[in-house]
Amino acid sequence: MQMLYISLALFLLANLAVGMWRVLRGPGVADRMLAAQLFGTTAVAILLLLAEAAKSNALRDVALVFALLAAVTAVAFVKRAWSMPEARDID
Amino acid sequence: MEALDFALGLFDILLVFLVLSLAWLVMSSEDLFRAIVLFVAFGLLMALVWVRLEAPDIALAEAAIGAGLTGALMMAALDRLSSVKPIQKVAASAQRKQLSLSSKVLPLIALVLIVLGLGYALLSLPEIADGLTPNVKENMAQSGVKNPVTAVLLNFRGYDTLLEMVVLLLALLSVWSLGGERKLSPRSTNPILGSLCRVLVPVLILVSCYLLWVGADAPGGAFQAGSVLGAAGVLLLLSGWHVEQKYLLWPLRFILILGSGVFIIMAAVLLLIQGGLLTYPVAQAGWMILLLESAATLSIGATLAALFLGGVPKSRVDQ
Amino acid sequence: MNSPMIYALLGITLFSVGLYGLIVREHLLRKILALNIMGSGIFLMLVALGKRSAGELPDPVPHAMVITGIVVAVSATALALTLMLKLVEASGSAVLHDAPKDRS
Amino acid sequence: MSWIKGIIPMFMKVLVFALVWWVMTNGALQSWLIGGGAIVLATLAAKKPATHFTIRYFKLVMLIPFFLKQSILGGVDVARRALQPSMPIDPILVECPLRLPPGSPQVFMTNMVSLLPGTLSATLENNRLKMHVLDQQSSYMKDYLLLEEKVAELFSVPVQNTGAGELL
Amino acid sequence: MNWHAWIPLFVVVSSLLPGLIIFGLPEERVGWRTLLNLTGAVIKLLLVSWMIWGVYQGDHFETRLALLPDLDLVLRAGPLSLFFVALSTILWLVTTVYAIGYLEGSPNRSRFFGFFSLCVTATVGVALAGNLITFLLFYELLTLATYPLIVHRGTDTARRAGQTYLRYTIFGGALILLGTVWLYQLTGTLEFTPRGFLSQIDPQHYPALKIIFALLIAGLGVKAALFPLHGWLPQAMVAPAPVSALLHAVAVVKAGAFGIVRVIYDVFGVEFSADLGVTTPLAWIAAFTIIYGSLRALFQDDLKRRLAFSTVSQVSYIALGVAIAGPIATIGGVVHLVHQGLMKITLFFCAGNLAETLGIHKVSEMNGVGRRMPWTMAAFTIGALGMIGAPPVAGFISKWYLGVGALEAGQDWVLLVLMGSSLLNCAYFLPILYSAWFKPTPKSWPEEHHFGRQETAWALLLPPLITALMALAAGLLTGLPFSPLEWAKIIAEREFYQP
Amino acid sequence: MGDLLTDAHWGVLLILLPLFGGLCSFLWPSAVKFIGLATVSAVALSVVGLGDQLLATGVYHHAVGGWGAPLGIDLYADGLSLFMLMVTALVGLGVSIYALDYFDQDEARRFWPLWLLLLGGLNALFLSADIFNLYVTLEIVGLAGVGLASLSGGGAALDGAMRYLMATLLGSLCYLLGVALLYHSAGTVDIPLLAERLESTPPVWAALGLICAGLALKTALFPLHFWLPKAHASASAPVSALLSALVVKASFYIFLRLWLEIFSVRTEGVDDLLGALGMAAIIWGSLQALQQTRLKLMIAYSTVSQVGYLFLVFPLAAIGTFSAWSAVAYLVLSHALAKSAMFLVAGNLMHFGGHDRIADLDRAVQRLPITVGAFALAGVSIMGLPPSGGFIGKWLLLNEALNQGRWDLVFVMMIGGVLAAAYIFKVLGFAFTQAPVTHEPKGVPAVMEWSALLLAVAAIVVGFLASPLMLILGIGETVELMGAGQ
Amino acid sequence: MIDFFSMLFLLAGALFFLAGTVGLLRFPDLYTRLHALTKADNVGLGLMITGLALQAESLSVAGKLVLIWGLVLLAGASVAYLIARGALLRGVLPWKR
Repeated sequence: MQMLYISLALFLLANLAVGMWRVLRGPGVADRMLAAQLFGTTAVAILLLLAEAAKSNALRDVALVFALLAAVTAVAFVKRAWSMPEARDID
Repeated sequence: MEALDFALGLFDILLVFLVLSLAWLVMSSEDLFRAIVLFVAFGLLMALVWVRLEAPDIALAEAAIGAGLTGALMMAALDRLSSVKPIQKVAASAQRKQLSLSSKVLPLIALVLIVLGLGYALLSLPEIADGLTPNVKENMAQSGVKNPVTAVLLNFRGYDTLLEMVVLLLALLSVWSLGGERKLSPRSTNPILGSLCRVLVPVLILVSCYLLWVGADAPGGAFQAGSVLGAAGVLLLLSGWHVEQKYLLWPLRFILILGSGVFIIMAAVLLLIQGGLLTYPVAQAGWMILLLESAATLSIGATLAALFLGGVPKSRVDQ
Repeated sequence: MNSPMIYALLGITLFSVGLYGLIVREHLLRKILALNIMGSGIFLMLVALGKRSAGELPDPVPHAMVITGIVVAVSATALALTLMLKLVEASGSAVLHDAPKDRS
Repeated sequence: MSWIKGIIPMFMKVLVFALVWWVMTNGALQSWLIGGGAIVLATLAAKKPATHFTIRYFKLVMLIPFFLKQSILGGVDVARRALQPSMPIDPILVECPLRLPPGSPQVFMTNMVSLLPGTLSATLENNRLKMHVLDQQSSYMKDYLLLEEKVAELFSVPVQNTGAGELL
Repeated sequence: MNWHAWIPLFVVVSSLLPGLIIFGLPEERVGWRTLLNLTGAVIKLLLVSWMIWGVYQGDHFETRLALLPDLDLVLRAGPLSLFFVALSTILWLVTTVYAIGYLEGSPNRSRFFGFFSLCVTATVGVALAGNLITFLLFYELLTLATYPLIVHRGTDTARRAGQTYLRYTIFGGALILLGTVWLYQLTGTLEFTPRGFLSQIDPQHYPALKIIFALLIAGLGVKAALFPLHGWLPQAMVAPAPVSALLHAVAVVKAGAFGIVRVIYDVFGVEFSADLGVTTPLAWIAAFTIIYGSLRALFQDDLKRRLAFSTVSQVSYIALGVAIAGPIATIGGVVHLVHQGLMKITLFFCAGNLAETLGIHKVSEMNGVGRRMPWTMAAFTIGALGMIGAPPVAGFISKWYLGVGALEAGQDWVLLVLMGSSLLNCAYFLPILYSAWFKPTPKSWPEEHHFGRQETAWALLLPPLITALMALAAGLLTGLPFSPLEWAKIIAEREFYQP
Repeated sequence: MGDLLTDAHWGVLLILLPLFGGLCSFLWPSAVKFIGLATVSAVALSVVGLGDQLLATGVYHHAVGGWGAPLGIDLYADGLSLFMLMVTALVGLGVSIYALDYFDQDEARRFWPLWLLLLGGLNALFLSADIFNLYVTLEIVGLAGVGLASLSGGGAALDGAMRYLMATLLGSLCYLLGVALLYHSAGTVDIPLLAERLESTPPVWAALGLICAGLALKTALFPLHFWLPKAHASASAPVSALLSALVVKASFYIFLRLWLEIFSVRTEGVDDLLGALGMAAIIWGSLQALQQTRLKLMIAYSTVSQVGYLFLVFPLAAIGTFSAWSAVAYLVLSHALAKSAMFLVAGNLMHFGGHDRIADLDRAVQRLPITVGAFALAGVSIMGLPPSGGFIGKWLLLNEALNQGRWDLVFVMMIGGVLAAAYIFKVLGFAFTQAPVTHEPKGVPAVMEWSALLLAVAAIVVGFLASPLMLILGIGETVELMGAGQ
Repeated sequence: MIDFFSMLFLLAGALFFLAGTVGLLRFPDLYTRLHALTKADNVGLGLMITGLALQAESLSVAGKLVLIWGLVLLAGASVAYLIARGALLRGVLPWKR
């Protein structure tokens, strides 16, 4: 099982690396933000996998905090950062 | 076992590559928002790095701050920046032209040299070094807690933490001394946001308390708890939070200084009783540390939320 | 080379990348980001090298240093951001100009 | 008897938070010293919504299988569309009247819609919900109406029959 | 309590304290200011007299305060110190009286008299300094205290003159500082010692010592107005007349000249300096300055400017006297310290009187002024004749001893210089005297003020008369025990004949 | 009673008192002035207490938490610490008194908490024997400095504060990286233990470079001074005084302390580089000061040049004598006093005339004789003219430079002094002109004039106190270390 | 047996994550990408959590996993709504075939 956890974690990390393309590409701010949200969810999964691999409760706490804080960032984005016109940053 | 190590090694290398390229992209992005989002992602991955380095305490703090609060802070700043000056992009591209080749290439060479030099220095460090691990282990029994990181933070090097609390307060004082009051934003009319906050805020508070409690025995502690509490505050501020003006004067200030204040008073009392700065009696160390941590959590949370607001808070309803 | 060392090297590279950004990039927000990246790099190095201990546990002292460091970094960042906003309000530019400007 | 009506939701909140605490602390006994205070704080922080609805907890439990099924279907649906080389999507923005009263029922409904296969709620205004639909050929409306009824049952409110016909 | 250990300090404080109090006095408290000034001056005079009497009997006056771990602040009353202290003290009293009269009704008098007192304090400190660092301390203080006096009038020319003065003196101060530190580095002491404290030094340091000598002399030469460092002095004559008197006769120029004497006598030692071969170049420079100053004076129409260049020339007699490195020439040089002071202060007082009373600033306006202001011009005449070196005025004594000393030291060329300079002195002073006394009086003066029946105010008239009389007395009564000449002889003896 | 006084934990009090005062003043804004002045006075008294204690017992040593190095943090005070604490208390007291009348109630509410916390941070810094703890104190000092620098508001102040913030954060980070390297090289952050354990290895060299660079940036050593002039010139007067007199010195103190105890034997070449930068700073700073048209900018550039003098000690101290170190300590003291006085003077002039354009200062200069007197006296010390503290420092330094045949240093010091005279008299000259330009005069409170004068007089008076001050400076082990390089 | 099921769940979860990422990259506009994010990833996480919960050493650990999932779900749905609403308000037009 250990091997599976680690391999899956690796797979998810690779997944995340691919998702970075969306952050870079945009085109809108919201698209980038979406990708960041994806990162958050993926990171929670990776953390839980690593936690299970290490039988570490602390890592689950990290995942919990992650899950909560990702929402805070997103709300901050919606409420604050997204006030500029969408056409602003088309590369 | 070999395969496992190989997979972990691959994981490490991919993670290092990702973190590094994120950092580079943050620096090279012309678009500010893109840089910020990349930075948030950078924080996320840093938390994973901490996990890989067997530093769950830091991973918790990074998860709350690096991946959460800093991003929120930056986005809020960007928002206000663009409200002052709507066309950031023009200014940015205008500056791009001014940057000559030499002003970019020379620092780049310097960068490579620094990396090489420091890398050489690192590689010439001894392979195995215990640092202070044996000293910490030896004295854990007298520290009053079971989590070595908490023992270092609140007991062995508690004086540093006292001063760090002052640093935190100073950052806020400096922000406030910049002048300008910030009115609390009006209550959001968005029902979805409202209900999200209604759920998240209590959970954040619970998690904060949990981290505070668990810090004595396992990863967690005042700083992580405070950061999560701060996140709750930020969420409340974002969703519109009505606080009466009278609470924003000295009750708020009281909470803000509670952490450093209790620390200082505790230090002074222990100086009188034990004859040493922050010298806890072994039997009482546990609850004293918990008391300090509780006060610190409240202060950290309040300070971070107030920092997010970025000015002296003012109730929306004034007379 | 073991994995802590890789992370330590990552740490100094982050430090340098941040330094590069701090020097080359002009917008203050990016300078603030650069400082944060530099800080992360240092923290990383501090902790990664703490994993060299012979025992099963990594050195907790750097961990403690870094935790306070992270909280201080965020507060300094908040201060820097607020200062930047105030500066932009006052001068209309998020770039520090070196040209002598007589603002009386 | 009205005070009991006020107590029950409070009691439920405490119960839920206690459960969360228990889960987080792995049931450590000493933790309740702080846990008690934490739960009180959390309960205080959990603000009451503007209008109160009685939740039928039994219905809530019964909703779980439905929800799980729907969300898995939704996941499968979107995964299929994403992974197929032809990428069979035909999105459209539709606006439906919500037959639920404002407040928790509408919020609950809105969030659930996003987890249904092929729909994503986008704007909730004046009792109308704007949805983004991934494939206009799919039978999203049926799921929508079914969900609406289930939510109405959960909050024990009637489905107001206002202009539902205009869509069908 | 040993009073002797404190008297030198009291001498310094006796003008410092009134000065500081005067700064705080409101402008209109004329009475208090005058009282403070005069009290200070009189107390200083009494203390100095006590010391003179004491030293004459072989007493030892020395104040020693720790400045640095191995370096003290030393104020010591030796014959040479007292010689200069006595001059400044007496002339301060006289000049104060004159200044009170001169500045009556003009603005910023508190400031003026405050700095005036500080200036004297610094001068007395320079005189009493018992080692080089103490000397340096007061020497720099003198610079700082004089600057406000030079720019006192606040006009653009005054400020420019002040800046020139500072440029020269700060630079000079830096040179002295460098020389002093270096010297301290080589010897580990800076204590003024008769016949110098360097003769035991390792010969390998001789080149360094030469440079140190050059540094010190150059630094002092700025204030002593040695060519080519004299440029500030003629410009500084824009200052009010009492200041010019102070600069030229009492404080600044004298401090420089006195410093040269100190360095050659008590740091290097005359014989050692001569062995080192540094005195001859100094003598040449001094000689050149004498001629050059006289020549420049010849072509000045502005009276004070002419007097200023005359100072450039006259002060170099002092340097010349000590640089000749013989006992008799030494007497001539040292005694000229006092003689030149008495004569030059007289001349500046008179020039001031002319300017204040009649508005005369130029030589060409002086026709017949002797009949309008006979007393003033009488004093002026005594001063001028003294400068020329005509007996029986004091200047004659100086020149006599210088000439004889030069012959004795085998430096015959000095006689030529002396003669040439005297001739030039005649050339620029005699025409003034001629036109003042013998040319017809013009119908009106440029800007005439009337002072009742006197030719001018008492406070303005008395000081030049007193100083002129003193200059005369110094020439006539050379044999009296406390005459300048006698003291100069004591000083020279100490340098040359004591073991 | 005597025992009580010598046994009391003055060192700890010096840290806790101002921090507590800072918190109180934040909590009770209406009483800030009272709390502030009381705290600063109490701190000054505690410094006296600590001095008394040190004279009796040698060094002060306190293991925080009872753990002791390497696990815990040690507080440590010797002559050098005491000296710096004294400088801080003196300047702090002067500036505090000045600030009583300078700030209106609203500004005072913001000023005092920041200043008291800054004071606490400075004291903690001077008392620390732990390089990580020093980092934390540096952060306190830096952030408080930024807060103070931005206090006066307005574009220029914000611009200056921003530069300062960037510089101080960057400096801290470099320092921290150095600390990290040292910790991992020696397994401790305690200074005495580091001194025992460190060897000349690449990581130690890297740490030396980073720490030096970071601290040089914070100390504004040329060419890393770019942030200083604007930051110091645009802040309000008492703040400029504190920043120039104390904050810059704090990082220099760490520099000095680490150099003395950790790096001294491992540094061929670095010391000459520092010396060269110091020389460049003197010349460049003075020339810049000479060109400024604004008084405060001129004073700020003067700080750049005066900082240069401090760094001349490093090439000289390679051979290691007490007099070189005491020279630099003396320069720190006299510059702190003189420079704070100068900035306060600038504050008075601006208060009076509303501007600080040097060319138009004449009327203000004439109407404020006490203020101008203060400027002149402070100037004497800055120029290094006798009799003043600056002169003694310069004398000792020159002496040492000549002793080692460092003519380059001698030459630069001479030039620096002359240039300093040039820019100071550029201002002083106005005291004597009849000004055609009139200002709308606003009366300057006597407290503001006299506190500036007192600081300036102190800068002169310390010129006569060399012996007792050297005695203080010589307390403790540092002396041995100072002489040990021989 | 448990291992087998949890492995199944985990692999399925990973597949959904992959689908989510592919969707994020391939889908043509913001709204469609939101679909991918809210549904595929949440289901992926849910499946993974189920797989891990099967392995959990105690009920409370499983409970914590479920709690995390619940929070992610709630946040995901709410954030998706907020973003979609924001985009509509700012006039971002949906892509049409």
